Amino acid sequence: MADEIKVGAYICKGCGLGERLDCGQLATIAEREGKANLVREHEFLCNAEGVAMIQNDIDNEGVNKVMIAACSRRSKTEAFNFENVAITRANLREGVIWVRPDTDEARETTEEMAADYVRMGCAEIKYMTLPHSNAEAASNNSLLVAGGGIVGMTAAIEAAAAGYPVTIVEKSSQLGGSAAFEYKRVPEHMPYADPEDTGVAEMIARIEGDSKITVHLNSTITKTSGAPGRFSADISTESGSTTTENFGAIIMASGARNYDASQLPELGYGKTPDVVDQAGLEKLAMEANGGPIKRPSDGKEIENIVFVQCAGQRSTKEGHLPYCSGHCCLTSIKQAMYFKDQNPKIDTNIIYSDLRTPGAGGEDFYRSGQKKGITFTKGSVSEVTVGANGPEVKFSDLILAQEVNEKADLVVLATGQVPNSGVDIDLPVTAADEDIDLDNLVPEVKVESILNLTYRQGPDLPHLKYGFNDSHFICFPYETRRTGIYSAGPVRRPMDMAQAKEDATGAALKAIQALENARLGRAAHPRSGDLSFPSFRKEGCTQCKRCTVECPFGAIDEDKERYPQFNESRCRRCGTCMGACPVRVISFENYSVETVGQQLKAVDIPDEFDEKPRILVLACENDAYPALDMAAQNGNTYSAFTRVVPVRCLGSVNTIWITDALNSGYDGIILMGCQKGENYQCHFVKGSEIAHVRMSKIDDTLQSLSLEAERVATYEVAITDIERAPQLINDMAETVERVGMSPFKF
Amino acid sequence: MSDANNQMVEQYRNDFLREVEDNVEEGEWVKMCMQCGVCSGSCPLGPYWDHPPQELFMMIRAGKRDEVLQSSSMWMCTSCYNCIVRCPRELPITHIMHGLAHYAKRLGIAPKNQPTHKFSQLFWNNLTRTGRVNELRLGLSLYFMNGFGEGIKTSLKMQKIGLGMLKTKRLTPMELIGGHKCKDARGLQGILKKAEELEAARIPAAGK
Amino acid sequence: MSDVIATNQTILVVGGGISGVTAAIEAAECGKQVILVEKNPSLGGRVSQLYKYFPKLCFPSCGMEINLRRAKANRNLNILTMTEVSAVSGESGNYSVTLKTSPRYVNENCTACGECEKAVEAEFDSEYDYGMKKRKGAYLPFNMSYPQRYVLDPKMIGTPDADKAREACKYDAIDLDMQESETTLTVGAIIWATGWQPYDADKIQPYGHDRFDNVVSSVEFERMLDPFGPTGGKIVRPSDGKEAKDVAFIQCAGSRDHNHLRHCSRICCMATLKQTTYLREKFGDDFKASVYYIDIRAIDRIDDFYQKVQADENVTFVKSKVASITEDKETGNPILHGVNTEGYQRYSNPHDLVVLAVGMEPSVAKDSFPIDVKINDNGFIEADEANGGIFAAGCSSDALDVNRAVQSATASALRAIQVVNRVAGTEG
Amino acid sequence: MAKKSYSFYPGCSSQKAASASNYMTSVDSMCKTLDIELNEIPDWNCCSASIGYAGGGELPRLALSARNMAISEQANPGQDIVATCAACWLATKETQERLHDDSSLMAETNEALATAGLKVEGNQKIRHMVEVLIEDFGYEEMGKHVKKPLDGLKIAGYVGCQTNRPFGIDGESYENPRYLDKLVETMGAEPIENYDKKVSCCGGALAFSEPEKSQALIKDIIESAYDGGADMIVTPCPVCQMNVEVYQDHINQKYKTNFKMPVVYYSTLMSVAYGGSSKEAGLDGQIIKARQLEEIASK
Repeated sequence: MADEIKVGAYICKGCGLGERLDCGQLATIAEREGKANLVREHEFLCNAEGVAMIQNDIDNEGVNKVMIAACSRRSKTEAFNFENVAITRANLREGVIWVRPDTDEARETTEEMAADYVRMGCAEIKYMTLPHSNAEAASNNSLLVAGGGIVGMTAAIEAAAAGYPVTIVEKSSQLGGSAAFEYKRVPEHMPYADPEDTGVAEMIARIEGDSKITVHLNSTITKTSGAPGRFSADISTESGSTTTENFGAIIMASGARNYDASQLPELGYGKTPDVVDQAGLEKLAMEANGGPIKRPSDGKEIENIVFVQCAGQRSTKEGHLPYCSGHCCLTSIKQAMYFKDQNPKIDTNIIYSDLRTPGAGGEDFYRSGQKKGITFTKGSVSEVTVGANGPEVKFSDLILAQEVNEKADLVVLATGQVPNSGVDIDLPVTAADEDIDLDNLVPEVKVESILNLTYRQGPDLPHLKYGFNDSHFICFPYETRRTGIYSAGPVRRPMDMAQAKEDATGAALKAIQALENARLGRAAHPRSGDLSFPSFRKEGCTQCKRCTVECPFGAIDEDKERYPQFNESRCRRCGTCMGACPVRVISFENYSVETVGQQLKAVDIPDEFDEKPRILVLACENDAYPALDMAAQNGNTYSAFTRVVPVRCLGSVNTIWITDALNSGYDGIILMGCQKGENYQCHFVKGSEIAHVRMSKIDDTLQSLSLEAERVATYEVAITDIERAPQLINDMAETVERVGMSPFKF
Repeated sequence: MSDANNQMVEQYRNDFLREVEDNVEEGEWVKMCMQCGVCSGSCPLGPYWDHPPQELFMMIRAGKRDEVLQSSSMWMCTSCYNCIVRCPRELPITHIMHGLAHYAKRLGIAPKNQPTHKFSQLFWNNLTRTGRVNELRLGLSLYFMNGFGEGIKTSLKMQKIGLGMLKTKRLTPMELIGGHKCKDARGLQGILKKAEELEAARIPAAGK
Repeated sequence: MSDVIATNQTILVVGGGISGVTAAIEAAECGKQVILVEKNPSLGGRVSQLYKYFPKLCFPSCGMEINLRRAKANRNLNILTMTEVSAVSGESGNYSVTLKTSPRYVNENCTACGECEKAVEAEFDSEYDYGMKKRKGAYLPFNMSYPQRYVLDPKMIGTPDADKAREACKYDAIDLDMQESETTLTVGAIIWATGWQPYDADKIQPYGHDRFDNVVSSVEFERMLDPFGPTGGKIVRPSDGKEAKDVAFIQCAGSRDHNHLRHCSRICCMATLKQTTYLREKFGDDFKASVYYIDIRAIDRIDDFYQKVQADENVTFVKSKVASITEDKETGNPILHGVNTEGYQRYSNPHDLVVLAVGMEPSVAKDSFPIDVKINDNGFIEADEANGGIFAAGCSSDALDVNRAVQSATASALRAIQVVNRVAGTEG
Repeated sequence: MAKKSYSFYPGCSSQKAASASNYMTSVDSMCKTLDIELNEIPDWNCCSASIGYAGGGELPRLALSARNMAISEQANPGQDIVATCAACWLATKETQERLHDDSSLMAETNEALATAGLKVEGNQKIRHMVEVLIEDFGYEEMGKHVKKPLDGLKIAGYVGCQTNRPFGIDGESYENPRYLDKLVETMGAEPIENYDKKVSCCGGALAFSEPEKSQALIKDIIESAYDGGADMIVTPCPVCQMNVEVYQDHINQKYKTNFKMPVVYYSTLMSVAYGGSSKEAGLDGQIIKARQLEEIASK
């Protein structure tokens, strides 16, 4: 199919294009300059008849590349969705007539604008080829689950129920994780009034009875390589025996451990056995098993007990946890009920600063706790001391504004969760084996990797904050930076048991989706369904490693000869590698240095004295480009000298485009990417950031050409910058007017 | 708990809370308060409360028995019911205030010279005498509740109002002799006596 | 709609908000046949009416753009707008569903060129702006509307305006004879994602949302920040259009309250903390925010957002459920009355504007579900065996923030896939 | 409309030559027009008006209302109990609620009543006269009988507390009930819109024990009526009426105001609008004369 190229160019006259533009002229340009093999105009291209016309040319005229000059690529996408042909769109509506005033004096420049977009479309399509399906595409459909706690078990059960084989690797000698050491759980069903059975035994039974689920106890994952659809993992037992198995996708459910309460001497932990953390209380409750709970020091039946919420949490103090662990309020209420249900005469006082029992169940459970006579005191605890008859809690009651020293038989510290998130790969590699401080986290003795990935960029999932390997997407919580590997449960974010199960089920879905995508060589979010993947010209490669280092998804390894090794199904098709490559050997079939480069060249650059500058805008297709579309939709206008090229991500912008553009006489260049930094909005995580770094070095190029620095500008543009984006363009137009035309026009 | 008065209370133990639950009208609701304070902000005489309702509830849980029962606060309740209709936890606050006041009175530790305390008692005595309120007697007894001298002053102050009421036939001297009453006042008193006995049996501290 | 093919291996998703859209796309990207129905003219749901998300302060339309791209690219996904489920019968793996589609009066020919909008005069309250703004009788619900197709207000049909609209359209896209249509489909599993609605602030009588101009709800406040919204992106007082630089936020407005919603709506605390940052964004250091709260529920990792706002000395926190609001007749200032329960101080504080952090109420009333599922006292769907092949996603399952709603939706997609895979017998 | 009969609980203040006797007068004439028959509960007793609690515990106080209910059940079976006094209505309604919620209280109460040979079931509906007017007649019906519309009168509808909270009138809000305004309109007068002290407390019984504190509240109630341009205040509650009317001199002395705001009952307005004489309307019972009403009445 690729052998004989036949480009069909279609020019729409609808939506006022016919009135505003000389479409006949555009057709001629497509034919003469664009070298389109077949050119047609149509009154209303997106209607059934217009679409049928194009389909007919594909079926009967052998058209295999389609250039549609009509509205934005974001409009009428379904209508112009032809299979088995390469398609591009020249944006004459949102890109031209809607951003230009309908006046006689504007007519000429508007016409030129349209003409250029037709030229650009024809140029791009010539260099686009339809992606072939991928040779490496593999389709192992079993899942690897790291961790056999509630989260891991849930993920396994749910995935198996959908028909996918699952292997659980659990470090300890039993399934159930921390939940196995809890007496009861917070209720998950109405009326949300009483603690209920943890359900752990039930889950274990179900797993043992499920032929689709394999369990490795006392085992860890000592090596993980490959990519979605073809992961290979070494599973090693304590005894040292190792088996190697293949998987399609991975769920990281390594959970969390209890914060080390001995960090809190001021709260009496370690000074007396009668100060315990929540895990310690669960142990006592299990021992009592429904009978009276005895206090550790002397076995006395406990008559009154104080719970200290947020112990070592929500605090910026050295060694404390800066975050809230999300479950502790509910857990303390549950634990107070252990006492109240056994003997209502026992006094239970929960000292809190903000009681956090969200949702429908949460508030009902809080009310139930009050009904059972649990006392809730808004206060802040300063110290727990050891008195003659037991611990004493010093706190200030914030309601009664008084200092109190309450005697108790037992004190429970609601300490938080610390994620088992493995190695923080963003820290200097050398640090990995030493004591490290993950943003105020408790220093680790030794951080053990969970997955032991052989990835060039490190053995585990990147951390986001406080050691949790979460993604930073609100709309896409499962977007980890390692395609096909999904974290779930408290390793991803602090959470209670009910939420962890929901999270595990969601992660299982994503894992299944990842291996289904891999089977077809399809990209995952956000370029879902994209079949293209990067390839490189080995002979040209200088092994500079920029691509392997900069890939936001760790998709590229290095082979034995130190050449980049692309793992297609880890790749998200952002093109950051392509932008990184100094020798421009990396390309996608449908997106390459050429497909964009040729567009830049195709633009007609008028003679310096025509006073018709050219401003190139490279706009992120996810945010900046839609913002410009919507600006048009709302009647904002911008300079007729603008030529906008959508890019997959600013990270894919290769500086050669900039230098070429400057050399060929463009007067101004604007790069529009997404917000970078801590609250990044770049859908490829690092793309925008990397682009900004690259562009910070463009000044040298400008100087070497003795061009003014302000001719090139890089901005963070949000999809809502509907007024700002056109303004930035007009600002550049003014700048160009100020500094004058580029001398590089030929 | 017969010596409920001189009982030592350990802070933040629930002894007093339980005492309130057992002995105070609607007392079992006290534990349901979540300290939002909407009651305290809704009271028309709010500024005059030493301890507004929500604070009283916290004090009860903290075991501050004497401070609560000897407080004049709950005697400030005008029975406007603002707190009840706004309470997010559906506590019958008005009734709890009445209940606490009554319980304090019962234990004999309510503030002696608290005017509403006195008036409330006068009102009760007045109505139980004949079964119906005798407004003139009630008025006069009220004026004189702080002694004779005070009474004359107040009477003079109220004279104009009294005359107005007389003129408009909304008050009659006849009330002093006889006046309105239930025919079966005895029967009513019997009922009340029985009711008090039954309540006393339930609430040990009664009869004070 | 006749062209919709569905079998007992098809998954029906009810509701085109972020939960429904997520569930539908995630399932479709696993290769399943999915039908997504939305009762409004556009996908997007509640989040499309928000200015920013907490805690990142990023824009909902950003995620929507990606989701729309995924939807457009996916041939397994069939989207029906202005469509509601009127009846469901059958059992897990074999449901018969009746869908009712209201007339849009605009067909696929529409290019969203906007000529019809220019032609008509009739204006109606904009649902998108909670009635704070008018829109034309022929309209695109909002900038990111999908399908990107106009819609005619039924109230306009039969008026001369309707004919003007038709005449203005060059593409025969306007069909005034469109009728309500009904169709019955077979599906294997159903994901129920009908989401939430803001609790009616008028019902919280002591706060006088129905009596005082300068008392607005949190969702109305969000609309103010939209450059295309009712105030053009300015934070102003409805009464006199003056900038509102001293703003009070009242938490639990309708939540955690036996007189209104008994449950905690979870999002309101974070939403308020977020909205205090809007004030700084607009007024720099020249603003005052007062948050009246019972408990600040900035749950889990994002508690640090709360810590950040606490550190802002222009923001004060008062532990108090405001008792009542009165209006200063001269200034139009709302005056908040109540007691700070931390140490008992009374206040009567005037502010420029009051924002009621209204709670989340399930969109579908407890008694009007067309499906037979277990619903808890708060009106949310309980996960229960008895629900068969019907699974709740997002805020129809509980009061959730966007992040959790998406998790819930993704999970529900797997549960639905379990059913259809069982039916297919393919087992993966 | 056919005659309607109710079991009537007048309450202490409505008795002859008592503080709200004028209320009773106007109610009688209003009922005549609407063909309402009020069958007084024989030998009824005081309800203790949510103030007797110092002396009376929960059970004795419940017993008071229970006795009235018991007698009503005997004497006027099948009829709703109607009270004109807010406190009477509230106390009785609360008793009914409490007894139904708590079977042991019900048992104890009956044990006490038994000493006088009485038994309570508490199944008669307990209603305020205003409820009867709105629900059994409705504004339209009430309007039909208007002979002398109260043209040109501006009236502040002061609802107060106990007819409004905690039970209130069906379909009305606690913060801004509209029924008095609608009634005023129905009688041809003009209600004061957003009268913001509409549901504020007058101090109730504490007007006696805490005069200064209460009069401060009362002052605001009257002031805000003046601000709204009211000629007079109308109320459904005897305690409100008395407190707001009789202390105006004291308030004038203390606050240097010169209030002279008539305070009447809804029934006063209706009686006059229905063509009743000043006497029938109980206008002679006004300490602060409602001249405008007298004029209309004498027309």
